[in-house]
Amino acid sequence: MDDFFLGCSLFLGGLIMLSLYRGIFGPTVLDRMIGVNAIGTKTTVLLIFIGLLYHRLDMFVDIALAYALLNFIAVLAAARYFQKRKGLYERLY
Amino acid sequence: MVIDLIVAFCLVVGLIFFAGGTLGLLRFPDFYSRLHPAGKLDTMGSFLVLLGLAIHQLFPLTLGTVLTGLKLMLIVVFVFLASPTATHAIVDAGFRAGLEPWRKGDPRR
Amino acid sequence: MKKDAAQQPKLDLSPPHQEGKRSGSVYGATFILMMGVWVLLSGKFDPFHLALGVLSSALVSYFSADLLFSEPLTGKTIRTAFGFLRYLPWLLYQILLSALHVLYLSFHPRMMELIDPQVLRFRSRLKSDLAQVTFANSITLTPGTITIYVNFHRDFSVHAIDRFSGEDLPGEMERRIARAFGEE
Amino acid sequence: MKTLGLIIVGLVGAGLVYATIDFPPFGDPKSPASLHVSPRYLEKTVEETAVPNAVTSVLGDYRGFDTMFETTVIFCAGVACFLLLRIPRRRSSGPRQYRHRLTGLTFRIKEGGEIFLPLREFEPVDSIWTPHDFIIEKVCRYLIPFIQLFGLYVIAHGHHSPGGGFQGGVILGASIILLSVSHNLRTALNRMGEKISALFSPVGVFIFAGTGALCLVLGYRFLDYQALAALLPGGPIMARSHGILLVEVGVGMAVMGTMVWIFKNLASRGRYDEGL
Repeated sequence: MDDFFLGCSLFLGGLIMLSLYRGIFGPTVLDRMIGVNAIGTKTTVLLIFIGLLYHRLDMFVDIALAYALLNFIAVLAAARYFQKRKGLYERLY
Repeated sequence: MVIDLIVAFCLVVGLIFFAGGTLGLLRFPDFYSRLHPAGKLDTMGSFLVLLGLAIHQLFPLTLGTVLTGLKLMLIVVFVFLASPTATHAIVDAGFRAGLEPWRKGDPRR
Repeated sequence: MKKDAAQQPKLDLSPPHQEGKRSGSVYGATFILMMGVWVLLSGKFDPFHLALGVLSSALVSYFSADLLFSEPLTGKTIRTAFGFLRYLPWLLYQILLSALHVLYLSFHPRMMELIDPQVLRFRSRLKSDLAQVTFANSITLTPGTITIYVNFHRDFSVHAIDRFSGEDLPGEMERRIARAFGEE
Repeated sequence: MKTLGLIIVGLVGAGLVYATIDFPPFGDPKSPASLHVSPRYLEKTVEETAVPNAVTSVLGDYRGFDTMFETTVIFCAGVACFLLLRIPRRRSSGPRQYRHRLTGLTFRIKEGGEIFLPLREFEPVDSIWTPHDFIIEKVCRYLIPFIQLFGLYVIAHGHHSPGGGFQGGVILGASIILLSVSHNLRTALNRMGEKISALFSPVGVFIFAGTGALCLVLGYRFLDYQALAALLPGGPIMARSHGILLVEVGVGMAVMGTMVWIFKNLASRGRYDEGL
């Protein structure tokens, strides 16, 4: 079963590399933010995989929880930073 | 080994969701449509993968493994609360920055 | 803020940060909830760690109980919690269905011809803030639709990826949330 | 002046790089640290301090001086940020806006102007309009208590799982920053004001140093927690374990206070009136 988990985590790592494309080359800043958020979600799961492979799951669960939390706060703060102008809202209402 | 089959099924389906999310993130034409696969398919994928892992580590059944499984479910609950909020914050920022939504027939951005 | 000063003899001049009415039930409920989460997180049941848990829960409920419950607890709060729990399985099922739809879209070779993004607008009839937040987050959690903005008049703007994803909004989901929050 | 600074920085940097050449290679099993110190810490940790996590016991007990001065460095960073950025409130700092809370009318006060009506009926309004988003606001309200509980858990369980004062303090500080990001700066200031956040960091350092000094008073060396056995139950070994916990609480307080302090100074450009 451990080999299967190793394969899964390698696959997940590959997906993170692919998401990094959007994080680096995304045409706008907000595209980069989507890429970073997607990487954060995948990293949370990857940390659990690492914990299973090292047989220290009880430790890595805490790390994953803290990582998910700080990722959420970082994305929220970064998104708030751009909310200064009115943008398209006049056209909506 | 019915349990192993269930775990493997959960993991494979979850990873397919993750792969779909990443592929959509790369392929979709604009900012708003990229958010659909990236934010939501990842949530579903992490739910399935973490559920599978929680079932896997439940054996041997002791108090410690039950608590670890519940903690994994706590991560899932957190992701289900936080992910739509983060998506909403990003889409709101995009709307305020004045990005036009892509319509059929436009060039991809 | 459509408050007419003449019609309100008693002016509410409490500072804006004290939104929550601090009552004993609020502190008690927060303390019990926090203690439960602590036991789940800690996993150690010796007296020393439990005492630390009591101390931490008391600190948190002193510092931010009014963030969790903004008004005193009544029977309605508990009924709402149970209604919300009944609503969750249906929501999970819906998320799974539409996740499969978006998965199909993102793997489809001619994806660009299938998607047709559009911004939908509708007015919700949900009254309380919490119900509206639940509705907005449920819409965002369902793949294919994202809540862009909810304004003061409860107008929702939703970005949908194609015609199929957005066709049954508000519909069934709003009805179920209204039932869960007792707003039938 | 700028060139002089550049030259000094360059010289110091070159000196540091030159000094690193003398280091043993990374991961060298024959380096002095791996030969003498590390095996002793790894073998004796459990029997000497009753802490299963060797990292915590090294940080809190064996290398207590290091950690104490790290905490002091964090405190100094907070003080430096404060001294550089904080602008003391002057009576007229540009035009201000107030909203009458009962009628909803907004007044604009010119520079140097005064408000003559009872001030508590008015609330200040940000001059840069930040949108009110009640979805983010509501969700964060429900998340913040749980985040704070998790931060306290990380501090309290540094002995058994990864964590300790630094990590838990960061999570606690992040919860206040989340409050400020999701509502506005004024809400966060009402909940944890400038004075409290500025008080937390020196008090944290004081708890750390005070624990050490208490050992000194009880007749042992500085930061030798065995001395606490006279005050706490459980013998000298458990006293070391409890001493580490006390010190971690101090570190957590210092890190939390300093994070919030620096954030508020940066977000409001030192004015403490509006911001992110």
